[in-house]
Amino acid sequence: MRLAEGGTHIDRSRPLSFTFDGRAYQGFAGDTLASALLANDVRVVARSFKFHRPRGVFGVGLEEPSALVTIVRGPDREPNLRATEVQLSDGLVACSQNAWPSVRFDLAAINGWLAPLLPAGFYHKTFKWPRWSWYEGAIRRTAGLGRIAGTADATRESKRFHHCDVLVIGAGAAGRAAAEAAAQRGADVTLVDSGRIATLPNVRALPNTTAIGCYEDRLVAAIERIGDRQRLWKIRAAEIVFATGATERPLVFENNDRPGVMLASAVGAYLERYAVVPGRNVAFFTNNDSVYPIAEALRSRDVVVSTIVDTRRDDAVLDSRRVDCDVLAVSGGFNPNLQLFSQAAGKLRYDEKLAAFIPGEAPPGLRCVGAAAGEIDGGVAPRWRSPGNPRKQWVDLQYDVTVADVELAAREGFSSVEHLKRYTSVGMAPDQGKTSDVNALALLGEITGRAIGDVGTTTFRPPYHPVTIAALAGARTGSLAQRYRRLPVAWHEKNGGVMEDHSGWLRAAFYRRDGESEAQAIAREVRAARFGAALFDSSSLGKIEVFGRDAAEFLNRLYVNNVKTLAPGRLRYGMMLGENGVIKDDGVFGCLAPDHYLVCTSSSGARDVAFWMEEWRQCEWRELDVRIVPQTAQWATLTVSGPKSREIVARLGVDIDLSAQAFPHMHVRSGSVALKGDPQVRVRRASYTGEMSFEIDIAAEHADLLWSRLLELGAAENITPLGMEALDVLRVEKGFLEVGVDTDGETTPLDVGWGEAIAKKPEDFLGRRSLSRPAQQRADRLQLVGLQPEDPQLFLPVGVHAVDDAGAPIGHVTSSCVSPTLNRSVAMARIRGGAKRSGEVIAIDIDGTRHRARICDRAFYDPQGARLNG
Amino acid sequence: MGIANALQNSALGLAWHALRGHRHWRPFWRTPEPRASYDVVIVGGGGHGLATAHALATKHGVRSVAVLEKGWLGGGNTGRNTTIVRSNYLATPSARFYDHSLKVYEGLSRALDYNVMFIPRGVVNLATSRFQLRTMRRRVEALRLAGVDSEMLDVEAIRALMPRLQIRSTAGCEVFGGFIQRRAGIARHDAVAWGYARAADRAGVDIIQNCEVTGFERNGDEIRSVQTSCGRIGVDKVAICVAGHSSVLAEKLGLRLPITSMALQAMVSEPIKPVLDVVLDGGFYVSQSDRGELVMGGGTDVYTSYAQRSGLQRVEDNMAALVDLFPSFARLRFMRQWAGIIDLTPDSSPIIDAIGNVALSCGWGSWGFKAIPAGGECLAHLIATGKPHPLAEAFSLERFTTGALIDEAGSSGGMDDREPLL
Amino acid sequence: MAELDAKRLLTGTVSTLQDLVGWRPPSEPNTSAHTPDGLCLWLRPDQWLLFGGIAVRHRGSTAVLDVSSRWTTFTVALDALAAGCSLDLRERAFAVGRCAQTRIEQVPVIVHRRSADQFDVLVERPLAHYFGLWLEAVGK
Amino acid sequence: MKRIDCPWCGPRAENEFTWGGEAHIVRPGLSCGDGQWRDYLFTRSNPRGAHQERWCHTYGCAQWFHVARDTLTHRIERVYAIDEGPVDATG
Repeated sequence: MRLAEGGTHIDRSRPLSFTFDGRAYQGFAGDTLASALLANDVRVVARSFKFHRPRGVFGVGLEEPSALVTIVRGPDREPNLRATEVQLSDGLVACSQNAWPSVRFDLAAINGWLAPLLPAGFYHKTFKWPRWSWYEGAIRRTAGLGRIAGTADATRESKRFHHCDVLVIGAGAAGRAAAEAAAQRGADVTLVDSGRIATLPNVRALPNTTAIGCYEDRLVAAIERIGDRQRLWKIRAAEIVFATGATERPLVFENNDRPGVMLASAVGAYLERYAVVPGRNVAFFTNNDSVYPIAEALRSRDVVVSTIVDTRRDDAVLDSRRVDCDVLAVSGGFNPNLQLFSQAAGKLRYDEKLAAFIPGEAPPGLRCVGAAAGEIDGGVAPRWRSPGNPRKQWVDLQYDVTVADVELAAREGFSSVEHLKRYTSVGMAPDQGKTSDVNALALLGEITGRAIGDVGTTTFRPPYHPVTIAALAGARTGSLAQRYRRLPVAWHEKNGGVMEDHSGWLRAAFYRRDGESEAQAIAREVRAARFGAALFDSSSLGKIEVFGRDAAEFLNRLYVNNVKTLAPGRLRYGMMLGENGVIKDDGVFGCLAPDHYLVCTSSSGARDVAFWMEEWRQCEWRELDVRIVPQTAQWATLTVSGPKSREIVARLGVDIDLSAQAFPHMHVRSGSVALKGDPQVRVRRASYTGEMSFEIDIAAEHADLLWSRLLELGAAENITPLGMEALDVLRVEKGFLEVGVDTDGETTPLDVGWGEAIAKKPEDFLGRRSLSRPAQQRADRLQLVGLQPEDPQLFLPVGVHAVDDAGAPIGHVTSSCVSPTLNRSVAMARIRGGAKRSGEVIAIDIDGTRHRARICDRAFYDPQGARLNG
Repeated sequence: MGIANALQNSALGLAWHALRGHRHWRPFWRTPEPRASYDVVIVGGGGHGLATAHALATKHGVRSVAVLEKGWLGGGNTGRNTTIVRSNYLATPSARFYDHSLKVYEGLSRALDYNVMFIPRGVVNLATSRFQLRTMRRRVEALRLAGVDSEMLDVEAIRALMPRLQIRSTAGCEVFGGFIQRRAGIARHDAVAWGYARAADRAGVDIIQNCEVTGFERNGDEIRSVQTSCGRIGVDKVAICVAGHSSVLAEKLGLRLPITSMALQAMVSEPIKPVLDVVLDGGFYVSQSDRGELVMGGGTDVYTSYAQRSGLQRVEDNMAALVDLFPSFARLRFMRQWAGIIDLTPDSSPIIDAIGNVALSCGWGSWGFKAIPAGGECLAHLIATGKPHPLAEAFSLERFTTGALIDEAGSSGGMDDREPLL
Repeated sequence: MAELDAKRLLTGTVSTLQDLVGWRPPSEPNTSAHTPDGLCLWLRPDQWLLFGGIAVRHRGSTAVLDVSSRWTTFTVALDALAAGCSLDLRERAFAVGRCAQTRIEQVPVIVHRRSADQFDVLVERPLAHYFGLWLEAVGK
Repeated sequence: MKRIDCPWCGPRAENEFTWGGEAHIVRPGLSCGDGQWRDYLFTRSNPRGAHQERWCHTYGCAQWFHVARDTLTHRIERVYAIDEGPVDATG
């Protein structure tokens, strides 16, 4: 009921209406859902986790173990909220959870009657026959607490980094004093509190903000509540003051979980803040002095306080005496809130006088003040259990753990506090044992005859209080969930390009045209490259510039190839290995000048290779005069490929002689192009399609212009944009390998036919030593070969395996296509000892059926490479 | 008490005990004083150590066995992992090994007379690009030929398995397909340790908790005794099953290993009614426990660490991944996080080998829980017969010298790579 | 966004670059300096970013490269920046004129403090679209 | 999240850095034996305690440097230049 006057937190001039389980109620601005429900004499608000026992409001803050509700907002619902943390708002819709048909009458309460059969860990002792899965479904459905919405929550939560000299957690008297003192020292102080904060001079106050985690080097995560949204603060402080107060613990006795049984401090707080008394006749049950002022306050407001049972006095009479009351306010003493302090590696020690854990040794920059430091009026007479049925005495209200469960755990040998926790699940509930942990381990100590200090406490784990997943995800949802790189040419997306993730870049898989299937589109693009001209955006190609007197020596240590013989203006295809001998990346590299080289890498390898080059330069080869500048993002790369490519590029007006004689295959030239501002271009005659190709590097800002220009200039030849899928077909026809596709984490250059080339190189290079290990020399390794199915139209899906007569796998297909050019199915495969098996016919297993295929050379199309030179 | 023993773990037993107020349950394991010596001393009271002891006692008749645990049973990675049990590994030796383990899991509750709550929910991996889809097919085919169940899934099948999964996100991220191992699932991690401990204890194994190994005494190449916080214990053979602390024990033995210890973060949400019926695996993995919590993990803190400290970055990354996959989980609450110290090998495959009279089981990284039964059997076989178990031949130390690595980086759950700026 | 402004990357040592371009780039890490050719940010002990269009050239391992297209520049207010940037942005720690390379969410960035509340944030072009979306999202 | 004191940029958040593994491992020449090569590639001291390692300020100045760090407490005892040799393991 609500008293006529008073209430420091409520504004009686602003009544609010809300509903709980469909019934309409009234409250005031400033109320929590809990205070408003109590004001309306709603006593049963929830059902317990396991036994579905009726539960009411038990506490007043984040420690609340019982009154878990679901808040409904249109289609969206937020389950498992403590009624004590929900600020009342007009039109708030709350409902109970984990109860059917209703919280007042819940069929699952049958579990209560079955309680004797459901002790801690009962499910481990049965449900073994015939198998657990026969029972699991049903048990699963009865477990869990609330339900979540079926629909997405579109809103994004925000985050905020913050730095300060001193962070004070908790704005009680001690916290405010600490903050004021620090501010007077001239420190930059931030003060956070879950509730309201009265302003202090020169102190940054963050009200409605709960510190949830204390991480390394004094990083504190805190959640600010803004209406029904949350903001994650990541606060880095030079010094942290824990003024986190203390939480009252209940006394353990029969039916101590009944609605109406509440923490005495909560009863006091409801009276003071909300002028709410949870009943008409209040009795107290305590083992310390903290309840007497509360009783006084109640009496002074004409509330009947029928009795105060103080275990230090009346223990004897407990069993005999009957006390009439509708509220039983209990106090079993106080636990300093040291969860955050402990997360920050602060040590705890047990204090006999307080019968609680208090701060021990503190890491540098951390300290506790006030109740958190153990500054609590003592006089506690510990009392961990009561006479009577242990199965009816609750230790952990949230997960329904009773004294009997703790006894059973001890009896079965789970005498470590961590075992107790895991066996009975005490302290494992969302409240993480705020009201139960000390009671549980004290009880365990009592049962196993150990001092509480020796039993020790379990580690406290973040978060101190549960946080919505949305708050932790922050902005990284929806369009920000995946961080893709974008090509400099915007044309693709607007012109049918089907953009897909290719190693972190959004690239066109193919370009869709009306009435065309995907396969038709790909075939069309392939034909354009083979017989006309194709235009390809290869801007994601890694481009790393290497400068310096020792550039050649440096690269010669990285590549399996001989770099030193490369003349200015020339390109070479090369491979790099990890020190384990496995192929790391491949691509062309060029000599622009004796002290200036260009390294091209795969799109996926670009950053990794540059990083790896720097590591060797800085850490191992400091004597070399060389500098590395990755320029992938600076240079767009547009590739014109196909027999008609030269004439089209010629029309661009580049000041480079494009003739075959002046500019042959595998050469690189620089110049400028006749576009606005005569931008510089770097042209490479390298080819991944097997046709004559011109790879044109141009500053990315000009890429759009160059792309559309090339489309115009090639209109007559029907120049065709080329997608990744068509490119894949083209390179498979040529038998060009793709690192990571035709190779994996075990493939060495010896496995792809580079043995002789390597033998020619005199010097060491990264990974070379690994190649001479026995396993890398074996003849039966998976070696990359070409494969032609005897049925020319039979497509060999990538991943299908070759098998021997016994059906054992001897390799697998790595790349494959039905070549539109050759009008037959061709593939690359890694086959055991494949290098020496050319011409052999092997069996390919596709979904259990065997198909014959012949091992052959990888270069299916234009093996001599005549078309490259053009 | 005869009845009490006869009726230990069964519904009937439960009822019998209920009538007597559950006052007659026996301890799961004795708490014996260590003897002067044992045939085999196993260092490490986690799943692997306990399963090894159990196999030695029950399969090889070695009764003089002690398990030394410096803390409490199952307190390491056995009690900290995300409980996924699967055998969908790429390399055939791995697939065979883990599949044997999975087969044991299927009957483990009955074998141990203790319900470890293994439930074959099915483990699903998603392909979010054509490239991944092709790579996946290779794995599925290899598994099929190795006799391990696994099948490709198209988008419709995936939608049916996970109605809440977002197939195509606004960012252009798209699910192209995936694959499932239907026999794979989850189990209750603590129960596996307790079940093995209980069975091993009943088979005569001495389980000694709060007993830390401080050193070894050798005679020539042989270890003759183990020095512990509970005194000196003579041994014929020693087994090391200490996961993330393998290098620390090895150092006491004068060995150096190809192992790096790192912290793996795991986390759970508040319990809710069922929302996810399969296990989703990959770089980020999530399943729903029987209690209703979403159990999640993904990404290792990539540097040597023995500190079981929680970090914030992984939580932010993983929760972002979760909301991208399941937008309707956004208002659900993150409840608890913790970390375990994992022992990573260069090829993400384990080491089961012996040096002199020391048997070594390590390199279990983030994938050790699923391997407990097979790991225990293979190590016990090695200890008892002196020969590697056929299922574990590939997992020798020698492979790091010969280069015959078994690269499972792709299917082990792996590490995340931090992309360089440069 | 001011993409078309010419930018140059300078690599070398303070003295070799002085020989090449005629002035000394700032040697103090994470600071900027106004040079005869424009504002110059320290990026690495051997790399600087120049907001200016001097000639591209190189001499051995000392070089001037065109990076006009490499980075896209955003102007970002303190509050928006603090939503994703873990740097200590208090003025005493990060005064006007200071610069730093760091990350915002998953995006590598160069941050330069132009005024008490105004920052230049440079993002490599392929990620500029993503960063723009992020900025929009945190602006709300 | 830890903070690491970059010799050039000062204290920065852990997620700006990349760990480069154990420091002061000498790369043997081509003529070394398989065992020596194995030790170089794979064998690590992986200590529970004092550890000397390489870090790179990847998202910052991209410079590599040495760190002497306790792997149990994560406390950084010392940050030193990439061209400095090993420090006495006792820190």
